[in-house]
Amino acid sequence: MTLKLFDPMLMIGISLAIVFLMPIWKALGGKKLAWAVSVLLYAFNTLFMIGVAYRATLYPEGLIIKIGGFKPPFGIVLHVTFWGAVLSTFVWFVAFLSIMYASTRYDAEPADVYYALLTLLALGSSGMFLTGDIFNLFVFTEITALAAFGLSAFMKKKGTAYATIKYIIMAEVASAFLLVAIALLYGKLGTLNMLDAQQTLKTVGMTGAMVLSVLFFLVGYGVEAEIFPLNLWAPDVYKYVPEEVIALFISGSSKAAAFAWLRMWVMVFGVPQKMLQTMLWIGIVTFAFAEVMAYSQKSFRRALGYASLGQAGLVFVAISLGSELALKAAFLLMINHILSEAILFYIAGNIGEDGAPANVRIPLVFGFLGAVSMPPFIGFWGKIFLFMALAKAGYWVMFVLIALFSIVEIAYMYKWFISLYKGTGKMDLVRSFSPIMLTLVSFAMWFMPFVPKIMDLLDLAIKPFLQKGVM
Amino acid sequence: MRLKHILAWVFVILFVGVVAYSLQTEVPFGHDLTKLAKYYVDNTAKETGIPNFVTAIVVSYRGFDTLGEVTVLLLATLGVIGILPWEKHEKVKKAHPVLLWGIRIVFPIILLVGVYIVIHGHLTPGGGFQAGAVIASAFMLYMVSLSTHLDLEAFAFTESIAGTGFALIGVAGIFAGGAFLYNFLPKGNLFDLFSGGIIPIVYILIGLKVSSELTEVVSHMMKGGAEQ
Amino acid sequence: MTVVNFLIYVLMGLMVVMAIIAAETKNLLSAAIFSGFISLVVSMLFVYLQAPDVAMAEAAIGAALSLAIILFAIKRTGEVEEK
Amino acid sequence: MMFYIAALSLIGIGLYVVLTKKNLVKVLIGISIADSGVNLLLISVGYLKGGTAPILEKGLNKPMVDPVPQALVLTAIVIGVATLALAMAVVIDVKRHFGTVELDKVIKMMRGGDGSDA
Repeated sequence: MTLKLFDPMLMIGISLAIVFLMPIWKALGGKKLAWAVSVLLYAFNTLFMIGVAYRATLYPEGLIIKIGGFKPPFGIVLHVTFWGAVLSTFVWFVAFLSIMYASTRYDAEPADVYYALLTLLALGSSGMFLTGDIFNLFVFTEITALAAFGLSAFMKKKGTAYATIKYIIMAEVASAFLLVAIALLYGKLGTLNMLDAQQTLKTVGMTGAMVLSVLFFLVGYGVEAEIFPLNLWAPDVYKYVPEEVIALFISGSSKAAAFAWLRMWVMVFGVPQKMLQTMLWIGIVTFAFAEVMAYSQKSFRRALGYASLGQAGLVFVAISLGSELALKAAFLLMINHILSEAILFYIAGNIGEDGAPANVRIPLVFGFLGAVSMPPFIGFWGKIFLFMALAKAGYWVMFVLIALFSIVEIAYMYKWFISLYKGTGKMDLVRSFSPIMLTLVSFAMWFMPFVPKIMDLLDLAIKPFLQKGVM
Repeated sequence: MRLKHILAWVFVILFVGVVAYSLQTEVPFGHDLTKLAKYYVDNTAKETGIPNFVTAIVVSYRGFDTLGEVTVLLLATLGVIGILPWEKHEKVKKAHPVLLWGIRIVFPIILLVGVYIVIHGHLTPGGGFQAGAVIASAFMLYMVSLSTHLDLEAFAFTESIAGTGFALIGVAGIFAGGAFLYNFLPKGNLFDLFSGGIIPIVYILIGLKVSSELTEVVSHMMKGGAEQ
Repeated sequence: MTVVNFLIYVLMGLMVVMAIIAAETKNLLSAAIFSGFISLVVSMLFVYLQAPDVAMAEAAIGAALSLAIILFAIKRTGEVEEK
Repeated sequence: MMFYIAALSLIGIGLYVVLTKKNLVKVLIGISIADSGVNLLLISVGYLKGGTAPILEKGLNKPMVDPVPQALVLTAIVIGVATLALAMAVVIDVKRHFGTVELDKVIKMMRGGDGSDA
């Protein structure tokens, strides 16, 4: 009975009300109150989403929340699976860390607007993880995208303006493609509900219009999921935009777009075999391109940006493969990517005259280990699962290519690690809270596959897929 | 014409041809209603109690989308305020008397039209968005012709109250009927002005929110961030 | 083909021609005005396609407000495209 | 059919502008044209031959066109103007920093070591 209280709509409604009231918070207590309200909200939402994730495990096909009380497919529904809820928890957690970190940032003015944008970015990506309606997914994509544009241009510097306008143009074209894809899908299937579309598509089959629709969905989500060649905006954004925002981009908009692609590709379209090869190659090219580019970078943040694209490519390969092992790999790689890159970006923002800060060396080591998917990081299991999945499906060429470029990744990461480890700088005590917290979480995560009871978590994430093809 | 242009045209023509062909063969223009549309056409009047089905879908069946949409507008406002902050207030120029009198006559009429559109949003074409845009354009006309500034804080508060009202009506639905945005008010008679439960209320809130947000956006586009 | 149908086809042709002119002209001001006209024609087509709600929204938002926003931006960034 | 072609042509021309033009304002005008095209496409998909507007009238009982795409397009139009405004604000910011809105010049300035971590 009490579990019923963990209604994700409650979280979304309350968060929206609090964001809408931002001018009032500011009038009442200045930007301090705006900050405090946001911190409380993020902490509350993180805990709340853990509850939602637990509740979602009780439903084999995922928890379906009707909005407005209309039965699907006629009303909008939220379709909460364990996977989506876990990623959404991470978004709010990283948002919490980011806003703690941002409390020492005095150049972000007007501050209440900054906090509102951070909240809406987290909320938008959270909605993308939870919704079960294709057009609603589009609306949340736009919320996420606009919040990302606003945050990305917020510092009003030369670099941010330049990086943001490229991002905006690409994302806008992508959103036009998304709408065309929705028009094709709606015209053909006559529904916007994901579960219903999945069922209808089984009777219709992958006709020409549906193939076009898949391609346009790929373009639409590819920009934010950072798929080559739609990811060319990303390195500049990752270089110029403040690190706490980047941490939120990685855990929020980029993962949400990848998850949206997962929902469309695996759940709605059911991994169409005739397009599988193409998708895999797109992922491999993304990975290879990113690693080669990262190798030749002179700025650490740009290198990290490209490394992050590489990770996105791996996740894309895993999702597109769409088998049980591959999806497990995708789940682990996503979490690994969120944790490790966020740690590294938090630290990269504090590299000053004396080099990297010396008081956060342990998080630094952890971040680098995570970035190359080495133990003790769950990405290690993710990569193992991915290799197993590729071998099982018989894609040996891709197996070798991924292994090869992983070595490239280890090579340049090692180079950066050596030069950063020598640093003698110092990180603000308040700021170092964020990477340390993430390190603790990632250390705890490492034990996940060792403890049988917790290992089930991975199965829980995959179970709805095995039973009903639902993500 | 350079090669790039020719390639771009070829790409565009291919795009148009392929998509138009597959659409026409699989979803011919003027085709029968889809499953969703049939349901809405048959049941909307019964389930929501209002005759304008588009409004019913926008506010009731897909009300959550609309909440997201006003959030998108809020984001545009926040982004524009963040990127083009409004720092100094310029001196107000004295407007030409013709403009002064013209705007005094036109401004209330446009406002009235906007109010009419939003109040009848559930009966006739139009509603919160259209009215919001009309009202915002009235304010824009006011600012452009008198080259003056409006008190943006008042707009920010209106928008904030209206948005919060929308979200809280949604949350109230969870407790009243077990679903977000559940229509918990009596639906009244079809075609009456006071009918449709929460739908007219929500649409008026949307109208307030959209109009104040668009006004804020436009005024920041006009003057914001000018002095740096 | 009835008169209305004929007029609709003429409107659509006009719309595409205006789009091409907007794409190729060097003067941003006229490109913006043409894009406003396109929105207006599209809203007329919406009326033909039995979508009065959308027609109102497109005319008020797409034609008027978008155009205003583009014009304010052009006023602040310069009128002529260089290449 | 003609409606599909017209709508897709608008999208195509918008894409052409994005692909070939360097002026940022022009590119955004192109995107706004493409947005109009997308809206027209969605409405055309929901059209029913001989249907009336989806608004019930007393004593009138004729088939109606599909109301769903109309609701979607209402949302899409508002989202379009929101993104356009935000994008234009960023373009104004670009103008303030670089003194130009030609993308190739801006890129050249950034590459020229001018915009290190400024």
